[in-house]
Amino acid sequence: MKENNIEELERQFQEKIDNDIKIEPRDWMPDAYRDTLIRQISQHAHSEIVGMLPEGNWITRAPNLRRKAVLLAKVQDEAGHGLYLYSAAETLGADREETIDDLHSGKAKYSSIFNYPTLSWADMGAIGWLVDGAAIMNQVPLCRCSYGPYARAMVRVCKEESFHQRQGFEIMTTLANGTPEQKAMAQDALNRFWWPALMMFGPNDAESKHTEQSMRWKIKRQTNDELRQQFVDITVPQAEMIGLTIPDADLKFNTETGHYEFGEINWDEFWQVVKGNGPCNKDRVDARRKAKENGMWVREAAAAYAEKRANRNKEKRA
Amino acid sequence: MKENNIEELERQFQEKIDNDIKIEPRDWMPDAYRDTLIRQISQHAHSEIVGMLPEGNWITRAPNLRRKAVLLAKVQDEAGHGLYLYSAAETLGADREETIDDLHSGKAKYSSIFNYPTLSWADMGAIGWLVDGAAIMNQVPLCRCSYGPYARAMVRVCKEESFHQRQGFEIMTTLANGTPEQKAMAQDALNRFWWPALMMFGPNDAESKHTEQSMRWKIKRQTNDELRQQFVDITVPQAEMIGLTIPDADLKFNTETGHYEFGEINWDEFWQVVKGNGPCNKDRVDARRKAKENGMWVREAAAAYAEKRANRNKEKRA
Amino acid sequence: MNKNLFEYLLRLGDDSLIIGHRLSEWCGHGPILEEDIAMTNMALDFIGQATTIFEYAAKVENTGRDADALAFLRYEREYRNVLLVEQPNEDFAVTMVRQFLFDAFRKPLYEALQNSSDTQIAAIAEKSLKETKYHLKHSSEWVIRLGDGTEESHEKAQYAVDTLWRYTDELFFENEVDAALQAENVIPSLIPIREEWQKTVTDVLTEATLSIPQNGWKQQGGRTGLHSEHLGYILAELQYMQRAYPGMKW
Amino acid sequence: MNKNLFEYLLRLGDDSLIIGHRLSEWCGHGPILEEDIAMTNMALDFIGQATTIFEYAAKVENTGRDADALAFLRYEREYRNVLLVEQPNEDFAVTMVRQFLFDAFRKPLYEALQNSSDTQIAAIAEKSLKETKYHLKHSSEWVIRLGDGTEESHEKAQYAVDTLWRYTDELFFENEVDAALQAENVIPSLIPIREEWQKTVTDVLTEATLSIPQNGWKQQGGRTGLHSEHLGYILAELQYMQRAYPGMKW
Repeated sequence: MKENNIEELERQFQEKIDNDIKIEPRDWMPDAYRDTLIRQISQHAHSEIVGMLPEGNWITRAPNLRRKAVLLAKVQDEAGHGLYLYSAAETLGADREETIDDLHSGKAKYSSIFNYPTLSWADMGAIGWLVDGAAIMNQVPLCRCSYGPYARAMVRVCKEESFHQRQGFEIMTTLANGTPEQKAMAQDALNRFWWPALMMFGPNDAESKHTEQSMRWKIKRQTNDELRQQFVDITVPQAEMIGLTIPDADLKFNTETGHYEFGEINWDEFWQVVKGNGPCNKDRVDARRKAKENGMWVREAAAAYAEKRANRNKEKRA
Repeated sequence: MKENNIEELERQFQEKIDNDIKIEPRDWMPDAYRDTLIRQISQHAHSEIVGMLPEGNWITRAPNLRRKAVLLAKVQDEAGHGLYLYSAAETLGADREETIDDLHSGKAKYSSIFNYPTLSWADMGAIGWLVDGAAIMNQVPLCRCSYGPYARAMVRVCKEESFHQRQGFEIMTTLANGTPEQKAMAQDALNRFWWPALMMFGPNDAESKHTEQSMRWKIKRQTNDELRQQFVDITVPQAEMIGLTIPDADLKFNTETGHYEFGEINWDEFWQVVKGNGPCNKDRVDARRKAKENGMWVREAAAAYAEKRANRNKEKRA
Repeated sequence: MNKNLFEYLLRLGDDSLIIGHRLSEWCGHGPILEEDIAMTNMALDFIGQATTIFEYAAKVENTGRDADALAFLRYEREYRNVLLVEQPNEDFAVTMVRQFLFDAFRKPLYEALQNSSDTQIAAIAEKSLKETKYHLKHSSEWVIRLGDGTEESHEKAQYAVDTLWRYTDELFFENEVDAALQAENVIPSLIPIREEWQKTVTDVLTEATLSIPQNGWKQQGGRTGLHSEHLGYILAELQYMQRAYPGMKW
Repeated sequence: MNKNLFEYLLRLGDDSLIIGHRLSEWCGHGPILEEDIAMTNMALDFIGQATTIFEYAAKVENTGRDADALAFLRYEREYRNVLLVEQPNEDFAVTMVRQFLFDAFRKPLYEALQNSSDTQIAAIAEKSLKETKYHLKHSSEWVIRLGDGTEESHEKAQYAVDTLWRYTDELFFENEVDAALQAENVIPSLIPIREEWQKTVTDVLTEATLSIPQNGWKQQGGRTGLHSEHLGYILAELQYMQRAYPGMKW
């Protein structure tokens, strides 16, 4: 009887999804759906927060006032995205602090791209153009994700990300049209971020274990390889337009398919970085852990004060 | 009888001093002599150690390789002077760590000049030229100080200081003969360090409470005002030689006395800095205190290891 | 050019630029995510203020230097910010107390500058006042929370007040520049502004159960370009790109 | 010019320059006065080595750039030091372990370079070897003291070893530059040098009661100019004067 009941709930659930009716926090959902979403949303939230660090690294050294302001605004947006996303995960019953502790313990992942260092100002351009570009590619379909709060968060995030992407491309354009030093800086940033950006779409479809189920649940709406191909098709002409060279000797346009064919991704590097061996994994997690530890007394003070205040108000009312 | 005995010892002691016979650690000496010397020598040691900070501030930013090396060597010499001087104080029964704690608690003083910030590369020149110059003026007579270990330490210190003084003057000469920016930098450093350098000789003789007794004991061999006048007489022509202007509208050469007359020192500033209100007093003492606190575990480890090793050797021998 | 006006604009602009720089150092390292956002937001406001102020200063100077040249290409001795704003972040208490002491000055200053006879300054003040009020509210609340929070936070907040107090007198520095501009009603007298600052600070510190340090010898120098040893390191970072790649557009 | 030789000299010179810079940051802040002196002295040795090496490199390059231009006026991507030497000081354990891991490499390297077919390099190696032996002795002794000292110092030393281990593989980085120079007997093969390094490190860490990390994925990049985020900040300070006052003599 109970068995039957769950089956029925699952059927109704899938029916809603198939009919593009959003799942909302109070609706019944399968545990696996909930868990997958929590994992995916918190991973996304962590990426926003960890993603503040490589860009934060250039705020104090931004080359002029306008770029400094734009970069500050961008990093602030990322923190904001982190907030919405943690909230979205909370609607599924995840505890924000526990989620964050999972990041610090290495249990939870975040986008591996942020384990690469930002070594020049041009990296601010490359990150905006390529990393935010790839993120949007991943996220636009999520605006139609089956889980309501996530889908709505994504609408807002995507709007801001596409703004960031344009800003990044504008930085690259300025550099590519600048002095030889600036152009070299831009090309170097492209060289370093191109392949990691392609890796942002995750393993090839054949290797991707979650894809099928996630597609059925409409948590994911396109496969890794589809999204990666879209990214390449859009980005290569942009690079050409500003006179930069994609660092891939195998890259060529296939006139029959209308797509760019590109070289083999270094999956060994990908997995090494995922496993924690990237250039900055340790620095990134240490920085976040330290922020939490050093901020402990501040959070305690805020809590203690809030309690005192509540008590005083109670006394006043009494 | 005991009274008589002490009187006799004091007579013999003063006789030695009058005959320029050095007092050595095991010799009898009046408590006041010992205390005065401990105070003076540790103050001097502290000055060397605290004096590392304003110059250390420019090591990572020294403008070329040669200047960086010379500055490192100089600061290292200062640490070395600190070491000899703490050792000289130890011959009088002072404990090095206690002495250092007195510095951190604010009980012990150090030369107030180091409470001024080093704001440009030219300050490395000004400190060498003026501060080491004034220090030498103070210290050369101490090579004939009545207390043997101090006098001998001073011989070595003075030799190195005079090297430093020449290096400092060379920096200033280079800057004064350099571009307008460099000359301005040199003049600015002179403007900022001139008066504090004059203050290094201490209060006017009329205000100086220890002078008379110290002169009788040959711990001090010239008065503050005498030394200050010597410094001015030597330094003013040096400034003129390299085309810099002493920041003193009242400065003029008295052809009758053969001395430079100079303006009124701002004694209010002097006492404020002595009292702890100089621009960097807090930073300097904090830096030294932190070095001691952060180094605690290192010293404990060294001690623990030395003990283990001693025990192991004992076991081996047994 | 009006040298006094130019000098005064550098003071305003440098205060904003340098406190913005310090706040931005927290980016990604704040004690709570919400506070990371708030500090980054304040940094952004200050960089925005600095930009507008330097743009006007560049116009007043009229020698071809633009706002970026003023922000990035002066030597240390040419910066005019108060010492308070260049003091290191140390911890969140020092950062927030520094912010509070500064905001409590900036708010009445901008209020008064709204009536400047110089319409550009009046416009800048009016535009900046809204965000300044928010900054002051935010930093006051934190000072109260930290002071009246736990024993540990109280101690840290009191240490911050005691350490930074010596730099507050300089907020009210005046010299012939001020006298000249006051005579033209470009800027207000600092006397009522100091009174309001004193009142705000007394009220907030009292509510925060923090004690107000006795007046002692006060540090100054920033307004005449004599800084602490900290500014040199700020400039090494701030100016790096402009210095290493001279004359390029970004 | 001999491009390979020039490149190799930059590696040697940059390693010395950057580790010297890091050591010099301790100046005035060491845990014991004697150690303040020792670290400053080592910094001085390294700056001295960098000077001699860059002077020779300038001669090899022969384009008019002098040693100072090489030390102070390259862009970040042109520095060739290993990542190890640019890692932050953090605490005395990290500093000394970093020093030890580097010294244990430098000693056999200089020993071998004494036999270089390039007489200048042979002379530099011979001159530097004496101080390098002293450095290695000093840093080894500290690693042992800290490892076998108190529980706290052991933990800190082990943390330092674990953290820095990932950067040690790069000490033995070789590419076509090395192959070409090895063919001319300018530089030695790194195989026996690595063996000696391994032996020294094993012996000292064992005596220090510290465990040797398992080989994992190793970091590299410095030798080809791909650094960590730390180098940019080092350069902002290191280059400040040369960048802010271009072309001046000091």
